[in-house]
Amino acid sequence: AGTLDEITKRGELRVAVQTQGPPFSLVGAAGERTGSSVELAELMAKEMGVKITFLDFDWDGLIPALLSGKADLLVADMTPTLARGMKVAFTKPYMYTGSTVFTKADSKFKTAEDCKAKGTKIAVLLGATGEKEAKNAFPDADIKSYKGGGPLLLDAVNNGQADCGVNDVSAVKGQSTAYPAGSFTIMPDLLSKEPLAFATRYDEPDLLVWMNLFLDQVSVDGRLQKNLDYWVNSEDWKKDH
Amino acid sequence: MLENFSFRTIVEYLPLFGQGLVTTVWLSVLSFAGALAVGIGLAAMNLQRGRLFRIPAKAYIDAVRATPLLAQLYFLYFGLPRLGIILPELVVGILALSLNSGAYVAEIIRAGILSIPRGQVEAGVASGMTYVQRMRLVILPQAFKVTIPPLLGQAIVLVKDSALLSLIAVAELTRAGQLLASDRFMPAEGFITIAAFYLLLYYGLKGLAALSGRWLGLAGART
Amino acid sequence: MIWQQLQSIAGSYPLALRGLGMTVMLSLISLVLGTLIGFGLGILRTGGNRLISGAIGAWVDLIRGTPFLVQIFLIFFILPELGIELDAFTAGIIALTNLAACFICEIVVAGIRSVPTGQVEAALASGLSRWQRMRQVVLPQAMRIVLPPLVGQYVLLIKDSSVVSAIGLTDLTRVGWLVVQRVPNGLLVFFLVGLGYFIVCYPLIMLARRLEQRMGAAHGEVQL
Amino acid sequence: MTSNRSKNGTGMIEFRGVNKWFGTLNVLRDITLSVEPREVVVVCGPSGSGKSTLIRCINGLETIRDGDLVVDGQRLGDPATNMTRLRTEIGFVFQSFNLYPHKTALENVTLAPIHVRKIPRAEAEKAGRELLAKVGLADKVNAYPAQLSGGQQQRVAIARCLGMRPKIMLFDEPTSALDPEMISEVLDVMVAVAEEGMTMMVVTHEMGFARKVAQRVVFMDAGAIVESGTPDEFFSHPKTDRSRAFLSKILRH
Amino acid sequence: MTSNRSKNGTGMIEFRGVNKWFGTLNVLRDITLSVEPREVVVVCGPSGSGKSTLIRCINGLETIRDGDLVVDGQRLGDPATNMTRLRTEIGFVFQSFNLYPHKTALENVTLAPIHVRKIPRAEAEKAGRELLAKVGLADKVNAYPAQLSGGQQQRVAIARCLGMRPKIMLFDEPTSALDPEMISEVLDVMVAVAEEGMTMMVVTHEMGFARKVAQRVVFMDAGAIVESGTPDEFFSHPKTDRSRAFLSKILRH
Ligand SMILES: Nc1ncnc2c1ncn2[C@@H]1O[C@H](COP(=O)(O)OP(=O)(O)OP(=O)(O)O)[C@@H](O)[C@H]1O
Ligand SMILES: Nc1ncnc2c1ncn2[C@@H]1O[C@H](COP(=O)(O)OP(=O)(O)OP(=O)(O)O)[C@@H](O)[C@H]1O
Ligand SMILES: [Mg+2]
Ligand SMILES: [Mg+2]
Repeated sequence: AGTLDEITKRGELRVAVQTQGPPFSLVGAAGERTGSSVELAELMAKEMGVKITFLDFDWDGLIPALLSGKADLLVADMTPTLARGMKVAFTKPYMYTGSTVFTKADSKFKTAEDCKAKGTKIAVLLGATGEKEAKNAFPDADIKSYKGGGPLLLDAVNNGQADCGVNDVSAVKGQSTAYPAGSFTIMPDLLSKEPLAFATRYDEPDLLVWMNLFLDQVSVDGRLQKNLDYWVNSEDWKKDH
Repeated sequence: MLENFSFRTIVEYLPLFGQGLVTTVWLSVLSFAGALAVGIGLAAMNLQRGRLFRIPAKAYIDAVRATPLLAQLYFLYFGLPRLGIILPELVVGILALSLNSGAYVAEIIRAGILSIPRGQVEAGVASGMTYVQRMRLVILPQAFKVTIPPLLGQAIVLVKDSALLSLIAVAELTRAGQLLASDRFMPAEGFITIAAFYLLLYYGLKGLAALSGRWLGLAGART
Repeated sequence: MIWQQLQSIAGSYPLALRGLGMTVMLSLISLVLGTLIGFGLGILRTGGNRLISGAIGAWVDLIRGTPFLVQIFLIFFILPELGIELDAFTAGIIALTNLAACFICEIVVAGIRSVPTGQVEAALASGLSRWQRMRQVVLPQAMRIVLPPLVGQYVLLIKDSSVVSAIGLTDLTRVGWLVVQRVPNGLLVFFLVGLGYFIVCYPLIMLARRLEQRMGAAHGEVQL
Repeated sequence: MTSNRSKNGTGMIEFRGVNKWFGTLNVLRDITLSVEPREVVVVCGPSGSGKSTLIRCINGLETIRDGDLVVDGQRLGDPATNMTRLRTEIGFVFQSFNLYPHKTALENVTLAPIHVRKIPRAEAEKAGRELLAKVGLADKVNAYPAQLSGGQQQRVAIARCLGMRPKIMLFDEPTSALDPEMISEVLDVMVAVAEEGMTMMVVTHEMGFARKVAQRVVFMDAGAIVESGTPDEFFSHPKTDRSRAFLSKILRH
Repeated sequence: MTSNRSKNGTGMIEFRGVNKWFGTLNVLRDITLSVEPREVVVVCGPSGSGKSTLIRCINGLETIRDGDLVVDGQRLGDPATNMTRLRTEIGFVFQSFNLYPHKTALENVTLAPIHVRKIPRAEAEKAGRELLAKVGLADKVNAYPAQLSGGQQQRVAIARCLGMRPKIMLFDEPTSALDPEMISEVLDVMVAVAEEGMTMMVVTHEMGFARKVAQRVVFMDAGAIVESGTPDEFFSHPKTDRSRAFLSKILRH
């Protein structure tokens, strides 16, 4: 029997998430778990006809949770790099985003070019693809890797601990809404274009096939676009959460 | 995770772990020196007769003991810039560890000084020594011996606590393990390796404690 | 802006209460279990058997010498490979209990060793059995030495419990992380988190101090 | 040199060629000594001569390396000997009293009878009160050790031993931690116990006590019994230089 | 009742109507006492009668509430009196020795001369060695206190006091923590010090010592001086019931 049979029998889909902040995965004021990825996962469970259980980990805990079988799949804004693909099975990308550079609005760093200066303090997220991109793009800069989610990058830049930050553009846009409008300058050009994908284990081929099928379906029938428009491409979600 | 445990990757990352270990060691050493300074100052305040010094020292010690290091670290890290003080992460980290451990060190030193029998103080008084002479010649050398083992215990705690600095972008030992987890998705390899390194440091410090105990035992015999 | 942020944080109070509840729950359960096991280990460690005593010593060293985070990971993620499947809460309790037991074991050992040998000899001379000596003579006296650091250890335990958020339990520290995503003011949020811990821990610190002061005073040492 | 009674083997306490080492230190050398039932033996000698070790061996607080030690007919170190049982037959009074500081005087006295002899609490307490009255402490029944003077503490310690109805009582310098005034109140109690016919071995330098109740004084030096005899013999005509030198020191002041 | 010398005010140590309380306990009651230069006074009395408190007041280890206490011409509690300086003139020997455990015998003796008297180290060490030789410990110069017997420790403590060349020496039960054999070696040193003409106050129950060197014995009870006189008067004809009862207890055994 495959993993899908197991999930059906169990009546429960176990999904590992990292609550790294809007727009992908967050906890609302009342403690409800929500976000773009979270809603997609809920949709998956609905299509499977089972209930969903979220397991909430730090970044450090996500992969062990999947590999040790605590979770069936992993839903986070994770870029499917080839190195990571050696360990877990990624679905096809369901959206593309990229790393962007942002600074405080009144900063002397106006363009990405300014940040190349030697000693510029650049905040990135530990282990995120932005960390790699920043190292490539700003070889002379002083790269600081933070742990604990995108909002802390914004806080670091806002407080002056870093001159600029590099992170996923959707995340930056979503998370900067917590500040008064116009607090940050988000540079228009992306450092890179990166896909986002879900992940599962290589010993669950049936689940992987099904998840790819699911992504095809929701992009064809527009449910994926609706989700992204609500969460990622606009600030509509702010009204409800 | 264990059946695919990859020693090869660990070896590949060993230089990184080495760097992390070195960073952990020297930042622990600096922080512990800071903690000693803070602790001695606080203990001195706490042993004064006047409330003027004693009450702030006690309040500080209690506040540090009752709150997690994480909160203290962030309090400094986010708080200092609001006062216009922007310091490198490493400095904030060492400061946080020093201020945190300093409170525990102060308690250890105070207990050490209070453990010296009253008769010793009286013998000093009776031979006409001043307060400073008594402290320097009679009390502190004896208190020193009593406090060495608990101080080394606190050093062990500090070394492990320094892992928290990875949160504010200090590249120490724990960070090296996390890199293995996030780049290669090999958390088991990463964590077990750092555990081994921390254990190494632990046994090092414990050996030092035993050694110092024997050394001090030789120098001044037991009472 | 601060005002707005405060309001937003205030809106999260149910979450904060849940986090506080989780912290207290985890600490309380592992504190009780850890104390019982720690006393057991401590008594065994001071008992005559070298093998048992050595094994306990090695285990205590292992736990004291490695980061708690790693211990939690091993219990939650590696034990399943040995066929022991645990949910996050149980794993957290086990890890915390084990940690507490090891530290308490050391405290108890120090307490037992502080009881003058004359006391044990007096009990021995009147024919009390090993367990009777422990229960009637040694432990009650060791308690005076043990209590203050024991309560101090509880404070450390409460603070260490935050590490279990790494395996998905929403405790007070975790709530801080969650809230900081919507209210990006680390200073304010972690100040409040610190305050939460302070409210739980401070009474215990006061208690430890009082016990310490009473230690000398109570039905004191035999005067020679 | 020791009494020839040690040969016939009917003694309550029988040392036969006992040796004991602490590491390389031979603390007891070839001890042969027999103590008859109802006999009171005083042991004296310079500090470090092995007096404490000698009497601590009798109730197994120290173990011996070779030779035989037979107490109340049971050989120590013999697997057949139940040490815990045997210890209930032997009372031991320490120099530093070693009262349980967390128990009242009465609780100190009744602890072992209740838990070891399994005597019902009410009965044990009644007996305990009587014993405390006997040592002159009827009014201190509920006092904690820290509330008692040294002499009072030592009397409680004696009552605690008597509470087990032992066949033998051992005393290790019972008065040397006491203020001069309190010494006599403890010695008085000890004299009373001796006069009731208890077998006693007493390490002490109180020569007045030795003169009054001891049948025999044993003088030790460097782990060996150097001299033994009646108090009169020993004090008036010490046979060896060492015992003479010792007596001159402790009797002079 | 106390000597009428206390009136003329030339004493080395002068108590005039001294009172002291611990909380509500009146530990010293109306003490009037004068000790002449080169006089040796023995203080005795039951435990808790205030003997230690009395002599601890003299070097300011305890402070008095009312009355005058004049030592070497300086009034204690007077702002003009430099207590630290005065203390260097007064040697104090404790019952429990209180040697510095982390210093050798020689270092114990030279510590205060070097740091308080500012005597050059070489000179202080020479003097220290001579003193240790004088108390019979020439071979223990480099031993730590833990390596010495009680009697040896107390002799080092006496040498430590002598090293400061004090005008007065105070002793608080210097032999009561010692084994009987070691008492005489310490008393011998004390006798030698007394015979060199030191002003001494000695709390002790060693009546042999009192007989030999004391000019006066002071008997205290419940914080007051009840009786004082020459040793002969005091031992042969104690005037009060209390002193008679006390003497009977400590001299009997
Ligand atoms: N546990 C021990 N380990 C090593 N040596 C010991 C031990 N106990 C006693 N000794 C040594 O054995 C010798 C005899 O000691 P013991 O206590 O029997 O002498 P003692 O005659 O009772 O002396 P005191 O009058 O001082 O009590 C001493 O030299 C002592 O240092
Ligand atoms: N620091 C103190 N606080 C309160 N009471 C004290 C203190 N020191 C001594 N006392 C009390 O004062 C009284 C006199 O004590 P002191 O030590 O002077 O007596 P002593 O004659 O030296 O007795 P001993 O022969 O036992 O040494 C005692 O009742 C004692 O309990
Ligand atoms: Mg002895
Ligand atoms: Mg006294």
